[in-house]
Amino acid sequence: MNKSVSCAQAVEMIPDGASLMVGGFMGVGSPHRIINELVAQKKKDLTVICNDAGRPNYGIAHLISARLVKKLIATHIGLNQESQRQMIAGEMEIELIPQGTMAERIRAGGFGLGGVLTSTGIGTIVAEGKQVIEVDGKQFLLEKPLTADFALIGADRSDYRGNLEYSLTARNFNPLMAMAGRVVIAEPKTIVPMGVIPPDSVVTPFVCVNYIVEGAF
Amino acid sequence: MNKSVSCAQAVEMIPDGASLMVGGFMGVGSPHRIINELVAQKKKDLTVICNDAGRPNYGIAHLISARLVKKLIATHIGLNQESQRQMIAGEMEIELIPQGTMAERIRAGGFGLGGVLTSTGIGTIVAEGKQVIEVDGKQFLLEKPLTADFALIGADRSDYRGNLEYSLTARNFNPLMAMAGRVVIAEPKTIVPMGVIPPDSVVTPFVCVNYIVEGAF
Amino acid sequence: MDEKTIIAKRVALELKDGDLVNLGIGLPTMVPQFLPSKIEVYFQSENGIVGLAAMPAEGYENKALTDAGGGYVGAIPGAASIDSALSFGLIRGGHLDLSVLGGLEVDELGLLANWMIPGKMVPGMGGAMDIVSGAKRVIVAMTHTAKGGKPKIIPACTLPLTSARRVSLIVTELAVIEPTDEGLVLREVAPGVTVEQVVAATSAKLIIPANVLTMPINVDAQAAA
Amino acid sequence: MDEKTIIAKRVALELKDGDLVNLGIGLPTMVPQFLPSKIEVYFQSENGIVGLAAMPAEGYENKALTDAGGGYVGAIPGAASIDSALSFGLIRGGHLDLSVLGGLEVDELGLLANWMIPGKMVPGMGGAMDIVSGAKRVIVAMTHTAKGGKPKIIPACTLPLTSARRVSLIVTELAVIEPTDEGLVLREVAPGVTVEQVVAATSAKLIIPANVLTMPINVDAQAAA
Repeated sequence: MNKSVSCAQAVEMIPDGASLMVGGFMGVGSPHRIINELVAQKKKDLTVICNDAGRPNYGIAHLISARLVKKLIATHIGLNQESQRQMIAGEMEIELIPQGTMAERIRAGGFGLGGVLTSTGIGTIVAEGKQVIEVDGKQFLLEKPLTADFALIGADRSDYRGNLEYSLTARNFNPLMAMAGRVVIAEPKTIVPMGVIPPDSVVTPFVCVNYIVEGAF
Repeated sequence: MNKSVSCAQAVEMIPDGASLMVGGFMGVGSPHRIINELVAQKKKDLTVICNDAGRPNYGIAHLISARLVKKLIATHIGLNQESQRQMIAGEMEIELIPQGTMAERIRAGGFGLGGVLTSTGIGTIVAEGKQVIEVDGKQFLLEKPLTADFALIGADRSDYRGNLEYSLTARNFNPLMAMAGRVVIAEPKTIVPMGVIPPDSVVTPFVCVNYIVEGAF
Repeated sequence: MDEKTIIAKRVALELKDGDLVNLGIGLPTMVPQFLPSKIEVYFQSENGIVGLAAMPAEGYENKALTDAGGGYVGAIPGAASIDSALSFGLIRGGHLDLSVLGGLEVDELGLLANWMIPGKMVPGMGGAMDIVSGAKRVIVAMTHTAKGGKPKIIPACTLPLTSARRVSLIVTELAVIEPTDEGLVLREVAPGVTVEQVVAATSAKLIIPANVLTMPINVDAQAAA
Repeated sequence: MDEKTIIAKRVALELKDGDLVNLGIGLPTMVPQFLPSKIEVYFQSENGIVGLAAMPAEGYENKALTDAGGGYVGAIPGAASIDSALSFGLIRGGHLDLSVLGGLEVDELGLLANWMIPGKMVPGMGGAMDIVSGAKRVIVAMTHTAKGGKPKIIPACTLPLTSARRVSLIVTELAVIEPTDEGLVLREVAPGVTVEQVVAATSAKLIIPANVLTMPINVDAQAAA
C-alpha cells in the first residue's frame, strides 16, 4: 500500500468548495508546498480551518491573498492585515473561536466525541447561541466537534506507511487535524523506510494518513 | 528544584483513605515498586482508579490481595479471581466503566474539561442515572471527569526535572493520569540529565510531575 | 475441521487490504493465520499499539509489548505506540475498520451482549462497549449455540447489552447471518450444513432469502472427519 | 524608568520558584529580564512548548521553534514539545500557575476585556479566553490609562469580555490593584506616585486600605529622570 503522491496529484483530489483543516501556527508547521499548489491550481470557495490567517507571504496568507477562501475559522488573524480587510469588506467570512476550544473541537471530531464541555467563553459573546450544560453545579459551554473534508498536515518525518513525527512548535494542531480529516494528506520534510521511526516516537499513527506528498521541501 | 525522593518517602506522603490513580494495563507499565511499598506500609481504605485489577501476583493485584482497596474503579477485573471474590463477598466495592470512557474521563479531569460526551454506553446499564445530551440529533452520555489525590505513574525514562518517556504498550493510561493527579509521583526505570530526552520525545512534560522515585527498577 | 477453525477461516474473508482491525480475546485471535497472503492488514490492540504482530520467538519477548490480555506480542516495523485515549480515539473516531469479537447473545435487532452474566461472571466490559459503539464494522465470531445446544441467537437479549448499536455480521460454525433493518438475514451456511439445521439451532426469527450461499471456505476433509 | 519597565519589574516579583508561566505578547515578554537569579521559573508558549528560553543568538534560530507570535525563541535543556490540545490542557487543567497578559479594560468586578474593539480592531482572542478562564492566577499588566489619559480601569467593561472569571491582579506603572469580592483594592502605588494620582487616573471605584504600600522595586533615578 504505497501512499506516496506528487504534490500536484494530492491537490488535484481537492475539489472547489471543499473544507480544509490546515496545520500550522502562524505558518510554523504548515504544509507550505500544498498551500502553494492550492494557489497554483486556483481552488475556489474553500472553507479553511486553521489556527490563524498566517503572516504576510507565509502560511495560509497565500490562500487568502489569492482570494481562494470563502470562510476562515480561526483563533487569531491579527498578524495578517489582508484577512482583516477582507473580513471588514465582507469578502471573506471569518469565525473566530478560542484557541483551546478549537483544539478540543478538532480533537472531538477526530476522536468521535459528541462535543466539548469548557468554561472558556462562558459569559462572553462566544457563548451566544450555544447550549450551556451544568455539571455538579459548574457551567460549561457545549462546543461542537469539527471535522473537514481534507486535513493538510505539515510533518517533519514520515515513513512510507505514514507514521508522522513533528519538530518542536511545528507540531501544534497537526496531530489533532490528522485525526479529524476525512482524507488526510501529509507533507513531510523527509520520507524514511518503515522501522526508522521508533514506535514510541510516532505522534500520528500511520492509520490516520491517506496520502504522503513526495519530494523534499 | 530536585524532585527525587526514595520510594519509601514517596509512599509516606500518601495517607490512608487516599484516592489513587495507578497507571498500567494488566500490570504492564504499572509503578511496581510503589505498589509494593504501599503494601509494605499497609496503607488502608484506598480508592484505586486503574484499568484493571492486575493479574495474580502482578500489578495492583498485590494491593487487592493485601485488602488495602476499599473501592476499585476499573474496566476489567476478569484476570484477577480474588477481585471478583471480594466484590461478590461485598468486601471491596467495584465500579466498572468502559475503557474508552475511563480514558476520556481521566483526560477531562486533567485537562479541565466539564465532562465527556460519548455514545458508548447509551442504551446499556452504563447509562443508568446519567444525563443524556443531544447534539445535532445524536444522543451522547455525559460522563464526568475523574481526578485523584495521587497519580502513581510507571515510566521508562525520566529526566531530573520529570519529563517522562514510556515504552510501547507500557504507555497506556500513564500519560493521562499524569495530568489528573493532584500530586503526581513517577517511577521511572532510569533517571537521566536534562536534555538527554529530546523535546519531541517527551510524552509527559515535566510540569506535571511532582516527585520522581529514585533507584533502578 | 473444528468449529473455531471454520469460524476463523470465514471471518478472515471479511478483512480487506489496508484495514485496521481489532481482535477480541479468544477465538478472534485465530483469524490472522487464515488471511490471504496478498493482503496487508494492520492490527490494533486497545492497550496501545497499532501494528501488532504475532507472538515473538522464545527469548524475544518484551515485558512492555503485550496484548490487552497481558500476553506477549510482537510489532511490525513501523508500528506506533499510542496512549489509551488515542487508542479509543481511533476506535470511536471511525478509524477502526473492523472489530471481531466474541458473543454470549445476539438478538433479532442485531444487538450484542458479551460482557457479563449477572451474579455469575462479571469480568467487566473492558473496551468492548467502545468498540461495538465505535468501530466501522463489528463482526461477532462465536459458536452458534452454548454448551448443551442452547441457542445464542435469540429473539431479545436476556443479558446486559454491550451497545445499543447493531453489529454488522454474525459468523458461527454453522452460518453467516447479517442483521438488517428487516431482521436477521441468513446469508451463508457452512459446507455440509443445511438451512434447516441453522434454523433449528437458532431461536431468533431468521429471514431466509431464495439464495443462501455456502461459505466459500475450504473445509479440510480429514480434519472434518 | 519608563512605564513598561516599572510594570515588568513589579510583575516579576509575583513569579515564584517552580512556577509555570505563560506570557502574553508585548509588555509581558519583558518580565523575564527582571527575575531574581535565584528562582527557577518555566515558561510555556501556547503554540506548543514548555521550557521556552530567550531568543537565540543570530545564526541559531530554528524555523520550528517560535513563540505564539511566530518569533524565534530558544528552549532550555529538558524542554518539552506539546500539541495544541495538551498545551491548553495544561492551561485549563490547573497546571499553569500564572499568566501575565495585557488589557484594554478591567472593571470593578475584576473582569478583563482585551481581545477586540468592535468595528475597529478584531485580531481574535487567540488563547486569551482559555488562559484567563483556566490559569491559576492571571495578572493584567498594562499602562494605567489609554492614550490621552482615558481610564482603562473603569466601572464596567464596555468592550467584549475575555472571560467571566475575575483576574487576580492588575499591575500598572502607577499601582497594584487587587480585585476582590468587595471590589478593587489599591494595594500599592509606584515609587513617587500618590494615592490621589491613582484615583484620578481611575474611573472605577477603588477601595483604599489604611496602609497602601509602595511597590518594592528599585526605580533607577537616571532612567526615571
